[in-house]
Amino acid sequence: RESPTTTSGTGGPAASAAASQVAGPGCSREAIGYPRVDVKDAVVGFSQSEKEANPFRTAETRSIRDEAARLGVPEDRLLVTNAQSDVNKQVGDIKSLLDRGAQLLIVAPLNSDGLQPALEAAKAKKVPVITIDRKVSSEPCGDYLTFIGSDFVEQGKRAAEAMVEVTGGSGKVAILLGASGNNVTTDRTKGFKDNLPAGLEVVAEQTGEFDRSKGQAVMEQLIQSNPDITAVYAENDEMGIGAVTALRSAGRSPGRDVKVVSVDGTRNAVQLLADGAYNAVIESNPRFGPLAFQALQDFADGKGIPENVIISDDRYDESNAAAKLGNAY
Amino acid sequence: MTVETRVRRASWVSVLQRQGAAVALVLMVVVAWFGFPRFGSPDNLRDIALQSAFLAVIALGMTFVIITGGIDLSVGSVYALGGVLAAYGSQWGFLAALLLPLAVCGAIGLLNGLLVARTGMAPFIVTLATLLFARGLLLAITSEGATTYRIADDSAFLELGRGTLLGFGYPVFVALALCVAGGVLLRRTAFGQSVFAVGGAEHSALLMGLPVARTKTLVYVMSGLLSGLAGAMTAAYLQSGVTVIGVGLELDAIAAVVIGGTLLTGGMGTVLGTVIGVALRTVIQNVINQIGTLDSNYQSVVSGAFLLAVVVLQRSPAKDPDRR
Amino acid sequence: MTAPAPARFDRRRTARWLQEYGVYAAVAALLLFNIAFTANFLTVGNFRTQLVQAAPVCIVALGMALVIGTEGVDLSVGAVMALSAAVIPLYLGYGPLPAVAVALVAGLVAGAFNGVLVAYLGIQPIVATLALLVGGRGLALVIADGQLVQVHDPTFLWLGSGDVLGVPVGVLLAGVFAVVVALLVGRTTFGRQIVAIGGNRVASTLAGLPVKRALLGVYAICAVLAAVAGVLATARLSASDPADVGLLMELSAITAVVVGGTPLTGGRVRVLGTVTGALLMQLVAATLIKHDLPYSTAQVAQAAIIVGAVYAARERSSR
Amino acid sequence: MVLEVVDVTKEFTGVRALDRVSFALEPGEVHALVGENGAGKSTLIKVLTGVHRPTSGTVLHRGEPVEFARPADAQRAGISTIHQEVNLVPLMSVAGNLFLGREPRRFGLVDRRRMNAEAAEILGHHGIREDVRRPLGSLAVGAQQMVALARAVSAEAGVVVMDEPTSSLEPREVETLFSVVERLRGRGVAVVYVSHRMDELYRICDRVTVLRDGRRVHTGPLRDLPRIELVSMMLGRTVGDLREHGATAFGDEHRAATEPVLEARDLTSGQRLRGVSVSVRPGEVVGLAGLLGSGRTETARAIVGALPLDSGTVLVGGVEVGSGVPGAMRAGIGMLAEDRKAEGIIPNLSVRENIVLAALPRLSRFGVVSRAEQDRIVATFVERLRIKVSSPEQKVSELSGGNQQKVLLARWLCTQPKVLLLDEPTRGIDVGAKAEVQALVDELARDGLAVLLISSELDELLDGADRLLVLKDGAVVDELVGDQLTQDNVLTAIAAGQPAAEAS
Ligand SMILES: Nc1ncnc2c1ncn2[C@@H]1O[C@H](COP(=O)(O)OP(=O)(O)OP(=O)(O)O)[C@@H](O)[C@H]1O
Ligand SMILES: Nc1ncnc2c1ncn2[C@@H]1O[C@H](COP(=O)(O)OP(=O)(O)OP(=O)(O)O)[C@@H](O)[C@H]1O
Ligand SMILES: [Mg+2]
Ligand SMILES: [Mg+2]
Repeated sequence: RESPTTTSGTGGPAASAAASQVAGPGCSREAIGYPRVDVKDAVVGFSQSEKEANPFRTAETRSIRDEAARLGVPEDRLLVTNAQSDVNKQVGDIKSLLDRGAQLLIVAPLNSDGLQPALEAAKAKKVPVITIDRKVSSEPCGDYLTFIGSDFVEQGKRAAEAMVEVTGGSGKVAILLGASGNNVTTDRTKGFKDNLPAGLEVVAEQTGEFDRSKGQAVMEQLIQSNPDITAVYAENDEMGIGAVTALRSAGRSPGRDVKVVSVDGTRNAVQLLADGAYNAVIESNPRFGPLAFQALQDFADGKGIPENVIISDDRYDESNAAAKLGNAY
Repeated sequence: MTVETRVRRASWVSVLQRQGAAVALVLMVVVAWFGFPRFGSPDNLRDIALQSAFLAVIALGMTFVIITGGIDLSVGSVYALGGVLAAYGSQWGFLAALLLPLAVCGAIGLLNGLLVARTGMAPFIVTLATLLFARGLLLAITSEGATTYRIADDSAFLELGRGTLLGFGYPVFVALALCVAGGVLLRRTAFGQSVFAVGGAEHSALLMGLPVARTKTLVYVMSGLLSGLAGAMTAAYLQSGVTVIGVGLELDAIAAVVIGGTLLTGGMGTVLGTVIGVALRTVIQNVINQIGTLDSNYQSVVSGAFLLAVVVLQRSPAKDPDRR
Repeated sequence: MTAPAPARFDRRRTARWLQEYGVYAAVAALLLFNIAFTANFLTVGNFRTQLVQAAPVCIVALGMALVIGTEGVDLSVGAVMALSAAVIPLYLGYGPLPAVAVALVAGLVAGAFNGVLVAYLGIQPIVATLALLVGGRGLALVIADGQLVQVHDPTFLWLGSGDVLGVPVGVLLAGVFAVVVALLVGRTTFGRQIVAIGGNRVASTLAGLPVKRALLGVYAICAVLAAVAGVLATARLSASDPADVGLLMELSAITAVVVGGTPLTGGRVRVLGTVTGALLMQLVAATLIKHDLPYSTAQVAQAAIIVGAVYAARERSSR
Repeated sequence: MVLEVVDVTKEFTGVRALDRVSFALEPGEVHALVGENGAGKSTLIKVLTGVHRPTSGTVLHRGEPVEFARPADAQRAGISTIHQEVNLVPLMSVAGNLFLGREPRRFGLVDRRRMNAEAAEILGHHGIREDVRRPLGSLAVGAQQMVALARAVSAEAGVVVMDEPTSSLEPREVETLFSVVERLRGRGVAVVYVSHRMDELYRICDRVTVLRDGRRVHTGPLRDLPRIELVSMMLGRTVGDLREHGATAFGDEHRAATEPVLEARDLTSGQRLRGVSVSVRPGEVVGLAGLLGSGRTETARAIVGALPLDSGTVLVGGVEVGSGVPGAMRAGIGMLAEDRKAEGIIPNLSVRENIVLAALPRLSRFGVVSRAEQDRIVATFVERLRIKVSSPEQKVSELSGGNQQKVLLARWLCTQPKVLLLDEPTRGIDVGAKAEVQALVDELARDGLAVLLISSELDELLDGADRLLVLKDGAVVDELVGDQLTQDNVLTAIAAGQPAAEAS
């Protein structure tokens, strides 16, 4: 009965997809017997997963801080930790947030699995936990309150659709994968490949580890060995930008002879899109602050909270890039 | 060269040098205790102990390896692999969950040991290769990291990571027991003596008829086993075989061992020092969290500065070959 | 002489030959394999790509080889690359030359820091440089405010994408540095002193060699070379990315050096071997990508190749 | 025969160190193994003890052919060895070294208390009264050698092999060693004894085997063999050639200048040097005598700037020398270090590079070294010191101990020093080479070099030095000149033992 489950399997966002936006009555405070804690008077803990060294994480943390400030949570009552990409440290971080008196928790999990002990510690103290950006494979409305974030499989699917639009449905695609062992990588790959029409053939799948220079290096290799590549799907913007640089130095013109589609919505990528060197960017929205605090307040007010709150992701393409540049993070 | 200069230093300086890590640990704890009200809370202390336990088990193996003059860079990958294998094995019950990782990780340790001891290749490079190898193996059995094996809620194996005694998690006791056993092994057995001898003067040890190759092989096997065990306990604690853990862990382990006063060139070191080194690292991390407002980028700067401060503080004249 | 002697002698000769020329043979074998089995391998563009990608590792590995020759190791090279990348955008406003100069000075300072720790405070190299590995990248991120910064200065970008007589700038620089380092090691007092210090530090001290100064110099050179690699990587990426530039570079560089036949125990520096080692690792990576092998297989293959190459090139003890 | 080798050949790459050597050892005999440096003595011993595997030939143990795959095998067969270089673990305690591999146990665990007590007792028998918990490396070389001896004989062995055991021992310890050898003989243990010191051989050995260039040239009883004949067999020269020389190769007194070139005043460093003053004039050989640990080496190290001083000055030609070894070198001081392996040779470098190492800055323009210049100098010294090498590019670690010593001497001579400090320059050197080195020292002094000579062999000091300083406990206790240079005077001075300054 202890069968392995893939993170993209039943527990993952794939199952819940966009439809779960409003799933039944939801999880309410009375149902699980948690105390009422008003956001404004609470000590709020935020556990960030990795260094704020990329635009997504920077925007994510800023969004939480900004919203807290807007709601009037004093600076010293918002506790922030950073797990520096270490799952064990994140477990410790969350426990230490609880020790320091956090009454509400917002967690950006480093990984879908592995936070179980921390979530249980929160549960024992009746502290509601909202996970953002990445869904954990634990019990919603038990181990944690709700998940707010994007649906990565959906993002992959939308990228595939964008790819069909910009290529006309035929060509040879190279995929720049994210870091191995990361469920974002898995989901964005699955969503993309499952929705690719037969005319678009995947000729290479290599990891660029979500890193611009690795993406560039891999693309340089691929364009040499597969000169007939007509499109690139990068699982984040950074690798996409790296690919653009690689294509340019190989004498190709990205955006025209080789189409580039990626996921994220960073300013640099959207700028390239506006400049015509890029073809589409599927947004992965990092602005969780308002939704997260809203959910916590709703919970305090006794409302039912849905199991998944799917944040709406925008899409940038040639037509709207210039106009929406200000939106990109 | 060793004793010569040491004799000449004022005694408190030499205490500071030899016990640098312990002094730093005490200082840290005292400052944190009074500086941060939550630091001394039982919950926090238990967390610190638990957080230290996993690293302590790995660093214990690393201590033996380093005393023989070697190094084991593969521990981080092997640790992750051990966790995945334990979670995978847990579907066949407790024993499988424990033995599968131990067998595979022990085999990787054996591979390290044989390559180092029998071919004379540098440990740094051998274990660098097995670092890649173990990571590759891990990815291969998890379909490139896409599959995460979870341990069922009712599995007895979970207890190993999550059970508590007097509020402290089982891993703490496992780590303590292993460290005591390791200390005895190192100090009070013939094997331990040959570990020191191999690291202090390998050629002499050979001429004295010690089983040099076997000693070397065994320490790598130990390191592999302990890393695998730490991985298994972590899997039990996290309730799943997380694929992304253990990256860069080898450096943490090495730093802890060295901070604990073990000579990287071999021949000298203690298990107690390693335990102190591990505790110091966890406490520092905990304090950084307590401060709370530190930008995540500053955190590594602070860690680096601490590391530096401790090694400079306890810089033993034995390590300066020019001071004769 | 007894009967089996000739056979034994032959094997010993093969072993010697492998030790001396193993890396070169491995590179040749891999080239042949690719020519036979990899599509579009024999093109100018492809070779160019391989050389361009190998150049930063090669430059760092040259410095690393010197450090390893003194029986040391420098784990901080990746962090130094990040530091050098981080300062570039801050000074690019004054022009590309000052920006590059400041980046190199940053490397020099980092190297001097390592050198003082190792030479004057007697801290073991691996720990001394570990401190900078842990803290240095954080510092770089603090300097850069944690952000990737796009670089637009065309003169600066020329370093990453330009050519001199058809040779990419980075490749040219790597070549020049290789020659300079080879001359340094083989022909200068400083070079011979480095090797002597690595061979027997006590004896070198007693022979009146300026041991501390030489060590300081070696770590400084290594860090400056790492800074050069950081500049090149930044120019090639057209962005300063302190979070990722040079990540795990220390391991790549050490691997290149050791695969190239320089023993980690010091006392010997093989410059051409180091360059070839860097090329070998580059070719391995390229081959694995070009054949679209999954990451797991790629890692295992790399592990096997490292072990194989070092096994062939190891020093045998005669008994 | 307890141990026998038949027709053993051992080749290293390019060198045939042993060429069909046969050698047999009877129970209860002390068998001398002699030969020039590089004759193959150590190699033969290493074949006997499982360190090297012979290229061809067989080793027989109690009549049975054996193959020792590693030293442990030989030890298990009851062969224990004291190797030429001290082979113990410096960072480990003295007691730990003594019992390494056969620690006393209690409940399966090492019984430290018993181990320390027994170690103290055993070492006491050998005249070592140091704290056995100290790291071995903190003992003087001689004491370490005694620990190695104690270790070798405290094992239940049928054969004890000693490769130059006395080279770093003082007379009293040599006596201890001899009594140990006597006891072994009494117990029927066979002893292989390698030494370059003829007196010792004739005192304790029963039979002798002479090796020359890797071949056995003679085996037979020692007592009736005239000394000069033995030497002639070793060197391969006729007896007539050798007659002219005395015990050492030093000539008469030197004519020294009046003004000292080296003046060291009041050198003080902790308890080890307590106000030592030394001066040496150009053309003079000043000897330093004293027991082991009396501070002779420290004096030399202090002069050359390798020992941190609490106080004291060193002047060369009236000018204070710069700091550290480079400073002393610039002033024209060179020191031949005592421990060849640890402090002298750079093992991975060639003979050429080892010779020119210290002189490199002088041989280079703008930091670039001139190869032709190097080759010229190296050729000169290889010839002048008769260094036995297959080529200047041979690795120095492949040379025999004596030849390594000559390489180091060459290293200092090519810096053209004004003052040369020689710490045990003839330790471990064969009779032939020893005479050469001694003659060389003589010649150098004649050419106007100031030489400070440290030696544990009293004969060497008495013959070689023009003036002798006797050290005890880090202080000068007496100064002997001219007719005063006799063995009795030195021993009396050591026995009396008041520092000169206080005595007067
Ligand atoms: N490991 C080695 N590799 C190459 N040559 C070696 C090696 N060991 C010894 N030799 C050579 O073998 C020969 C014999 O050396 P060995 O050490 O046996 O001389 P020895 O008689 O002990 O001299 P000494 O009196 O100086 O100790 C020498 O020419 C030496 O250069
Ligand atoms: N590493 C050391 N630590 C502490 N004391 C030492 C050390 N080495 C030597 N000593 C002490 O210093 C003194 C002099 O040392 P040393 O034995 O080198 O003198 P020496 O007269 O040159 O003897 P020799 O050259 O015959 O070995 C002795 O009292 C000795 O015990
Ligand atoms: Mg010998
Ligand atoms: Mg001495």
